[in-house]
Amino acid sequence: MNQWLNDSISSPWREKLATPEFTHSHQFDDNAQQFEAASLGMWVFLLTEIMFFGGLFCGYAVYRSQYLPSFEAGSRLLNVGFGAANTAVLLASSLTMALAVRAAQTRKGNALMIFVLLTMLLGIAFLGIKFFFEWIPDWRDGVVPGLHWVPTAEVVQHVAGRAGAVLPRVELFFCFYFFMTGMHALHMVVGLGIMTYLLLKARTGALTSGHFAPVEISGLYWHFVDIVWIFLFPLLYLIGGRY
Amino acid sequence: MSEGTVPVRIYLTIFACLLALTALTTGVAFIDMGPLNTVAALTIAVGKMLLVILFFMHLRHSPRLTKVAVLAGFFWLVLLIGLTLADPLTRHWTPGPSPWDGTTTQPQP
Amino acid sequence: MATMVAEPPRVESRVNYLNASYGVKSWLLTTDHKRIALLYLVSITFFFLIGGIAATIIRLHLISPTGALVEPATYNKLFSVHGIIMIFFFLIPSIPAVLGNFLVPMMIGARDLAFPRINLLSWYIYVVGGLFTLYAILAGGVDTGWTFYTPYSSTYSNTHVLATGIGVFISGFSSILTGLNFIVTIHKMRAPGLTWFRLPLFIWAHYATSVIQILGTPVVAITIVLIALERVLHVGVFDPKLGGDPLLFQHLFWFYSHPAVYIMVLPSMGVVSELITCFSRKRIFGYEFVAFSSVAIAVLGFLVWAHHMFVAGISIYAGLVFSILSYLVAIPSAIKVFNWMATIYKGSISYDAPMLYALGFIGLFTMGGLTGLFLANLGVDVHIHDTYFVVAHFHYIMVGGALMGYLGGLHFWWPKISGRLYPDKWARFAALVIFLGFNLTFFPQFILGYLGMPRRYAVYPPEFQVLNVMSSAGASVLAVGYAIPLIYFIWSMRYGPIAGPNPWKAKGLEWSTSSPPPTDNFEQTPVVTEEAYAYGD
Amino acid sequence: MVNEGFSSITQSLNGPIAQFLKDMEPAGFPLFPEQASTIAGGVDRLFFFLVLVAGFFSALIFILIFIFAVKYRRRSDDEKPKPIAGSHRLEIAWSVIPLLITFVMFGWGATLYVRNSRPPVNAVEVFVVGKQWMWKLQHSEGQREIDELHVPLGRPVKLTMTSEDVIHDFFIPAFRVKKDVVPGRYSTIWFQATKEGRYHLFCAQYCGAQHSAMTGWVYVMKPADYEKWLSGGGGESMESSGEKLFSRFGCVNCHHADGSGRGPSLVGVFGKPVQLESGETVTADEAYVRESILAPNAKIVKGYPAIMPTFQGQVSEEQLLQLIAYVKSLRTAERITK
Repeated sequence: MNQWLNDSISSPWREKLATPEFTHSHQFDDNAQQFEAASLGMWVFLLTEIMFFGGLFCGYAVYRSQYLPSFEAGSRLLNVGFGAANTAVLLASSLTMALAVRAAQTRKGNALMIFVLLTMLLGIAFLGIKFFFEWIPDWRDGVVPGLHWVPTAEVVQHVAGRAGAVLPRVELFFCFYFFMTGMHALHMVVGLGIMTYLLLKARTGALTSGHFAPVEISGLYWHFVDIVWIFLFPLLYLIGGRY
Repeated sequence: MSEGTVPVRIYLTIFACLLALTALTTGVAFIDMGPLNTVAALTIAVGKMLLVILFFMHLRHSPRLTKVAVLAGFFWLVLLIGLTLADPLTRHWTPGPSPWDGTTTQPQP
Repeated sequence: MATMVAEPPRVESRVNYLNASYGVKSWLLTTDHKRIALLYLVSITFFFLIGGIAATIIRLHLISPTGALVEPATYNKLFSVHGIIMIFFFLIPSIPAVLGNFLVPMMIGARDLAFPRINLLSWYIYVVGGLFTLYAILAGGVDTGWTFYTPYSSTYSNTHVLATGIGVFISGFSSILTGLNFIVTIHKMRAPGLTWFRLPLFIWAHYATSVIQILGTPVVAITIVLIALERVLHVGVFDPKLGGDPLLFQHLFWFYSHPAVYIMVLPSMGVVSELITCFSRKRIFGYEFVAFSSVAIAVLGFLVWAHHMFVAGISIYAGLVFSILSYLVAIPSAIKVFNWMATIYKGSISYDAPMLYALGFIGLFTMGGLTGLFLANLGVDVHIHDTYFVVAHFHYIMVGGALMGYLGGLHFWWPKISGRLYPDKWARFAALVIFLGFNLTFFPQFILGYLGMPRRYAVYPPEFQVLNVMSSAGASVLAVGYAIPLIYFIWSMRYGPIAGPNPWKAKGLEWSTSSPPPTDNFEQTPVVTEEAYAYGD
Repeated sequence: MVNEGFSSITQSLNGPIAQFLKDMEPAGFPLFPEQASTIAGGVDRLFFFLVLVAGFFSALIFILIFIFAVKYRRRSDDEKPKPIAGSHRLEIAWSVIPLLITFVMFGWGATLYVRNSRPPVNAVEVFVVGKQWMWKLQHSEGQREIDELHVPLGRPVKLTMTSEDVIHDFFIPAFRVKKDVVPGRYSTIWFQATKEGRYHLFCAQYCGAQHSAMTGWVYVMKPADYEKWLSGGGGESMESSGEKLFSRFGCVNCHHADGSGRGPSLVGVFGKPVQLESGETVTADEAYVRESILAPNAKIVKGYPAIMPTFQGQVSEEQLLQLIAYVKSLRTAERITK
């Protein structure tokens, strides 16, 4: 078991990480150990995040299984076009993030800054589409539970037209829609903060001197947020039956 | 991570796959397949997730420990959702009377 | 004691983590895991006092069937405060954040945890969470019980549920970060030669605990967020009027809160394994079994939560599944107890105070665990659910188990932490008082429970009075028992005799360095060449 | 079968043990609860079995600690006991034996649980509504009570319970029955009293400020006395209250007995499967009738339009129960007037 769990960074990387420009923190023995610890730490944190969103997914699964028609009716009120477009935007930001990590690994300072900036812009684009093209129209339709739940006549008619759908349970769907997309957007905002930090740090050249762990683990976080959306998109927008 | 950096070409290919899968899952949602719609949507989502985890997050080249950790995370997620659903999905199930049940109760109509 | 007070013993002049720097700032901005452990020690002792005061008033109140002291509404706030403080702000951080923080790096031969600044952050998060909860208490209290059951907490209670919820939510992240730090540290920072099967069992126990902390805590965090949203926005996630299901809350809550019991008791088991081996001078019997039983408890502990809901209206099918899973988790606990017994068999047992706590732990935990079998039983649980039987059972686990282990560990490592010895006679006396007071407090509650006295009752039928008075009498003995160590620990910091690096002649890396240890723990990185607990050599 | 065997062994023990415990009690200081229902004996038998097992292992551990503590105490400071690494055989023994014992416990408990969760069909029906902080009960014959429950001796009684606000819990220690009373749904318990007398009724789920005052008494009466008590209250039966509500809320305008109305006929529906528009089939139980009144569109009967308005907020929990009692009584067509 020792052997099995202890396979770690292979020697080419170990050499690359042993750069003179960066000195590891006092508790570590070398740069490679620090890198491994940082990476494992982020993965463990992401496990926590999985379970955090997991609670919401669990609630969603329970209510969807009980109130399928209402959840399908709610789902069909969402705009699948914007959902799909946003998925593409977020996937693109993941690509630029991956390229940013690569730029840090290959010590290309300018490329790093450009890709981080692109990632941020795509992230902002995602939030913009979400806010202006989805949440604001939702507000106009009066389908924001708690804050503004006065569904318009069309919404009511749509719900009534779906066999088995009931307005209060469609409200429950929208509760989960806003909690899940809201919590996701909150994580995006945090991600943008991290990107800003990377950008400032990258200007000093600290991230392209061999110690690219901050970029790598920020990337892990960003990709995780992307993965959450990869599941939110079909669960919220698609499986209501668009046919 | 053993081969050093991943070539840009691979990142671009993965991105193209992800976009194609997004188009596919959106398209499939417009075809009536009954319960299979849900299955298809989730299968494609899992596929996309695997692409992101394995390539963008470099899990393919990560230490075995990281892979174990990721598996553990999904295992626990399945536990949470699966065991919770075990209750609401079976609330209408009443066990039938069994031969050793004695005579104090009668079967339900 | 009087003779010792006469002359404070000579202070060792060597630089250690305590005298490396001075001033409030050197403590509040420290990243040294040992100093952070002491910050935690002070803060959890403070919260223990608050929780203890609440418990004292509760027991005094229950002397009379009509309630001797307070209004029922106040009583409800008291037991809520007692539960919330004791669980979230004392028991969960107790061993991991104090002893674990101090010892995990030392036991594996590391200079510090992997992320020292995150470690300090986790303490600040804990303090902020604690302040929110204190605010809620001072502003008028909260009356939902520590379980926050909906729809009472989300709709009907008009007390400070929100502030308390925020406090618990925040403090959860402290627990997550501690667990994260431990996992990374144990994986990545072990000294050369320290393979997995040479690790002290304390480390195995903390590893298992950390797994629960990082995978369970976020679920209760999001659940509390849902309650807060429901309270503020009046949406109906758990409100039946909108189709919400109050039982979903219970599922999500117990998904964390049942394993949370193992966050409290697993580290305690780790401590007991250290104490038993040291004070009987024997290596542990069946090392692999004790080690893996910790992991098994952590994993199986996640599969049993709905045994808290057998009468709540879950499906019969789910009841059957969760009942049999609950029985499975009994097995690793039994394995541990039997292995400890086999360890002291033919040992050379000495009765220093820590060993008394360890033996007390084994006895009380056994009783707590065995009464758990009653509650996992579908047939009997229907009657004893939500009665004093449950109260007695979980106090046997949490106080008889977790707290005894914490005190045992504190006595064992106090010489390492402070560099001083405490008066052993007083310590043994206190251990005895606590053991007797504990049993007098909680054993009558088993009988009360089977008689049918429901928990959380401010007034009760008069025929239950005798047993309640016995319980209250025990509680006062228990309170005295807890006060004694507090006094002699404080006394020993100044007047205690110098301990030396290894007063118990114990094995383990933490005893190979000086007491108190230097800031970097070891003069040079130790190299491990032997199994854990090599007492025979 | 195994459980039957256990039961018969312990049955012979249960009576004497319970009796002995009762005899031992000082006045006004009970140590063991009254056994006053057919369920109680079974639960106590299992309880005694568990006490036996738990007692045996507790005693084993305590005695071993004591013996070891004395026998292997440190006699000199340089003692070096011989290390023992472990024994797989012992480990297997003390894992498998407890596992087998717990399986017995599980099987026995599960049998009781399943058996006790199935009410007999001929039970006396009582309906319970919990609210902060009182129990409102109504017998199907119409007699109402608050915080008191009168039941006949020797006849099974089934309670159908719901809550107006938070979760409560209906707990009668002497009968060994307990169940959470959850808002928005119906939970049931049943029992058959075996001893005349007055027994505690508790709310066992924390429900707010006066939780500990949400208590009451259960009176077990001779069947004849019970009949007399029932007829004493006057009032109308739940069915006829429900019938009146049925016309007051205008249900009768659409739900004609012969099926000619805009809504489906309710005659002979209760307890039978219902075909839904969505293709599913559900059983028309209490929960279904309740949902159909409060959220009519959730389950549309096949062949009928979704035109029924919701009655959420207009009909109280008690009225719902009365309507259900009425729908239940509609076995044949002549019950519906108009």
